[in-house]
Amino acid sequence: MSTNLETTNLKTDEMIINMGPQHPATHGVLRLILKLDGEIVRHVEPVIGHLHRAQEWQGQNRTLFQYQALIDRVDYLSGMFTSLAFAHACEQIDGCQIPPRAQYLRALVCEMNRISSHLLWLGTFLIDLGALFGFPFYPFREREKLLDLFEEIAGQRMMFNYIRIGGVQRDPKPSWFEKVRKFTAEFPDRIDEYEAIVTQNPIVLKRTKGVGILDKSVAMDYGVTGPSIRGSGINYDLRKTRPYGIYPELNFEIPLGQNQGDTWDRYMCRILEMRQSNNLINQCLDKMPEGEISGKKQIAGLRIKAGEGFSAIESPRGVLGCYVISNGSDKAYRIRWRNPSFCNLAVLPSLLIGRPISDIMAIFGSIDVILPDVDR
Amino acid sequence: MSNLLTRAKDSIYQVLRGLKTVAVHSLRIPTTKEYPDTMPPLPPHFRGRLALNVNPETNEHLCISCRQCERVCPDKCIEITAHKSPETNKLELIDFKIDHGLCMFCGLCTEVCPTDCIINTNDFEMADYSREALVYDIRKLTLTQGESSHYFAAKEIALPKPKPAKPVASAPIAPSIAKPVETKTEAKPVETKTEAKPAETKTETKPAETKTEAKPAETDTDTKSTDNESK
Amino acid sequence: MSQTDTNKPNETKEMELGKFGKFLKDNGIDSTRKDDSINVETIVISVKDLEPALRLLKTSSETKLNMLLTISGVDYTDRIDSIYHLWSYDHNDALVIKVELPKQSQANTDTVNLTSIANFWSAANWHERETYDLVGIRYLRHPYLRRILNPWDWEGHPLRRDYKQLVDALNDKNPHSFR
Amino acid sequence: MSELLNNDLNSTDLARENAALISPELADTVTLTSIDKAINMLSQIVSPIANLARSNSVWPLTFGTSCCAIEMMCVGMSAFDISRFGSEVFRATPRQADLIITAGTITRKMASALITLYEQLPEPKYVIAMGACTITGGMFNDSYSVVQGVDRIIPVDVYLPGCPPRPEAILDALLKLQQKIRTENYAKRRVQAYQQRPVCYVDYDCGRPLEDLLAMAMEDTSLALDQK
Repeated sequence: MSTNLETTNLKTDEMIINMGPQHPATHGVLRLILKLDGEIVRHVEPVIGHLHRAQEWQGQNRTLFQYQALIDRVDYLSGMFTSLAFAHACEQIDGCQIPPRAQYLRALVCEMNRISSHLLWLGTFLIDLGALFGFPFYPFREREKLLDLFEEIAGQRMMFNYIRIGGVQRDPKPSWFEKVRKFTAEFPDRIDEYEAIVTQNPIVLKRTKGVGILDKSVAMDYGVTGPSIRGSGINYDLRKTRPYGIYPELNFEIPLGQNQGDTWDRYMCRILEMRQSNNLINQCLDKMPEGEISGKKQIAGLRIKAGEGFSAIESPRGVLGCYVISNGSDKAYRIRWRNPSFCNLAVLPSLLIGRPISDIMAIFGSIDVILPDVDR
Repeated sequence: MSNLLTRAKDSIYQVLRGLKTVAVHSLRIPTTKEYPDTMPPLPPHFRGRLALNVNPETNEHLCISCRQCERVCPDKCIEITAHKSPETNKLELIDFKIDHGLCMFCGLCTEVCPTDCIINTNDFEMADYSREALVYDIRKLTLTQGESSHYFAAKEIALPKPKPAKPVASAPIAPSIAKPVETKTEAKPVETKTEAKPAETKTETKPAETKTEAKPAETDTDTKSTDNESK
Repeated sequence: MSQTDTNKPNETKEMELGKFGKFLKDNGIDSTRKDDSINVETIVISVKDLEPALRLLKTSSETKLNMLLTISGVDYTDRIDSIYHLWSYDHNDALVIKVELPKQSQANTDTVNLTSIANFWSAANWHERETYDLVGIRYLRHPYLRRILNPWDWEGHPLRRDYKQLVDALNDKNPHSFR
Repeated sequence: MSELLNNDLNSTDLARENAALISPELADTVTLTSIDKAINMLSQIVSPIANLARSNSVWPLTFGTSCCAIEMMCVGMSAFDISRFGSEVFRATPRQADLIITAGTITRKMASALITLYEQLPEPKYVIAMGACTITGGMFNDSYSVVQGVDRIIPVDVYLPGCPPRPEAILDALLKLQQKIRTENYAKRRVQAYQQRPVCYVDYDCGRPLEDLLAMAMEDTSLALDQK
């Protein structure tokens, strides 16, 4: 296969191909400048920034209360996580206490959001592999159910603005918990259906097995995190290694890649993570305590103490960090995002070089990059 | 060779397994929501188009021109025009504009509103052919009494207390239900006589000119307005 | 919306050396400890010590801080800080390293210079490019120091406190807008 | 016959209208000949049929930059099923599409790409500005890198507010666009093609509109002449 292509003596002229920024498979606006030798990629230069919306600059110019509403756009597929990272940083600087019910609600909505993000990844990944508008109907159907649940508590399908500094915004009704239970009860069957269609499909196996092998040392050198590095067999999940929130009280496993860290392993990691998240949702629902939902009053002139702090959480794409420097006023002095997609995308050239051009989208899809998360 | 055969067998089995799953799906209930025929069941806290409430009981405008929503809005998409009435020394609303093309539907304005006047409705069909049409003024924004009472019930907001009586020498203490309508000026009976406006455009009786010469209204305007509602 | 009127955060007092500060001192690199950022040791080192210190912290089996989370640049009006957040894949330690770059001492006030670490740490490559783009720290000996988020011939560094936005037909005020 | 005569009358009206529509610098290049009259007459007959066919097969381009693109994907999926309105064929290349749904923020770096895409669309072409970012800049309306409204670079037919709009709202905008297409006249649209071009061209590298660059160059040359 491709390895044979590498060793042939056939010489071709070098060709430079521009891929993007408008390309159906780049999940937005990534531009890749590829230098090709026949079919083989010799050099890759990712050009990012086509969606640079100045989120960090906005953080300096908006009050904290206003900025809370904006940060869902940093990573729109996992808005709960971006809100949570920001809220964590501000809470740790401020030292305010978060009520246990708010902690459990946060974990609950975050795990739901992890599932919805992975479902969208599953659909688009299969589109990248060539299952154009056939398979994606299935994961999107479940995603709609999750989005309806989010809409009921947060008010919108994607831009939640639900997790706030000090707690959460709204206490859901008991009927909402029942709906979540209904979803979690049937979701494992749905994952079985996806797996029946995809996991052992010979075409998918040909496209993914042994493709885009991410070496452990390379991954660590580039600071890759999330399912991408867990596919390579490194057990690094912030929920276990640096537990935050109520994760120490919950019981779950970290799925790891079984082979050498190829595209199929990363696919499998995410599938198994969805099952784990489903368990976590059930646990949160069982242990959900009663009580307050916010430890800080949500007013327009929301202030935190002066100080600086870096908080990181495990988002569906990896370590999502937020570095806040506060000077005690209602605006932050500097907000810096550490986005998992930005760091994971940096490893893309080393994965692509030496591969045929048809593998680009399979590899790019498997590291699950969201472009606003790259560009802010 | 046998290896190849077992692999082929396995592959065919896996493909058929997938096809079976797909085939079973065709027997299930369709998930498509027939949108233009049936409206989606939206939750009460859905953040759709912004609107201004009136008091569901007395039909008085709830906005007190405190400008908190204007200040908290991250997009600065709200513009309030108000003036201080020289007689009562209170702020009176002249115009309230929201640019829905600029709004990001974050719901912060509804959170800070002290009188629960500005709310997010369940309406999302706002597409229009020009950008200017997306700027809604107070006439387009204000809800009718029926809609307001619907949203007050759906969002489980406590019903507002009627505004305290204005310091009027002739009527020092009046029943609180009858009083609020006094903000409706005497221009109102004139309008109702001439055009017999429908109930939903009732708030048109609060434009700038009429507000400036606001005088404590008599009880007969009160009865007139209730007549208007019954029509 | 002016950025200059925001007050600077208070200067932090110095503390005695922590675990990593002592380790660096044993290896002949001086550092001063600042106020911790949420219970994480924060040290300030000089410009010339940056590269050996990071090399040591990454490779030494004692520390093994082999995960570079992020490089951030912060403009404090009179100086610019380049801040390195180091974590480890193997254990729970964390370290924040700051390098203070006064603006006045640089001959060219437009950018301040610092040594790049992208040559031995691939993760730093894009972070340094981004910090150069937005804050304007010129990382010397960087393999490919080019703007990454803004267009390649953008003028100015947007996260500087004195950055003035360019106003043209694409972002002037709309007459219909309230802003 | 009387109908034809009427059409003729209409076409002369149209010609008078069109004369006003043509921009002054192009006025001397355009002459309304008898061919135009014939086209006007024909379009009166053909337009209603063609419009009906066209409005029921609006093929969008898969142009999505950010959050709204996800909702645009949702609307193509099973729950909302845009194919009920004949728009299920999301085309990857502009040469085969009729409609750009500008789903997501357009930054200065992206503006030139959007203009290129718009120019590559074959006539008749339509644009739905979806979401607050593309209508006015939305929440990024003071940010240094965002184009404050996509109607500054390309003409927009339907504005769809929301952040992001619900998938049903996209269907609503599509229905409103279909209404607009049905009321169109082919001849009128042909003359208006001058106005349908991108409003201002943006230099790829510096992100400035070409008009500004030209003005700067003019200023430079005039200064140089003055010095002489």
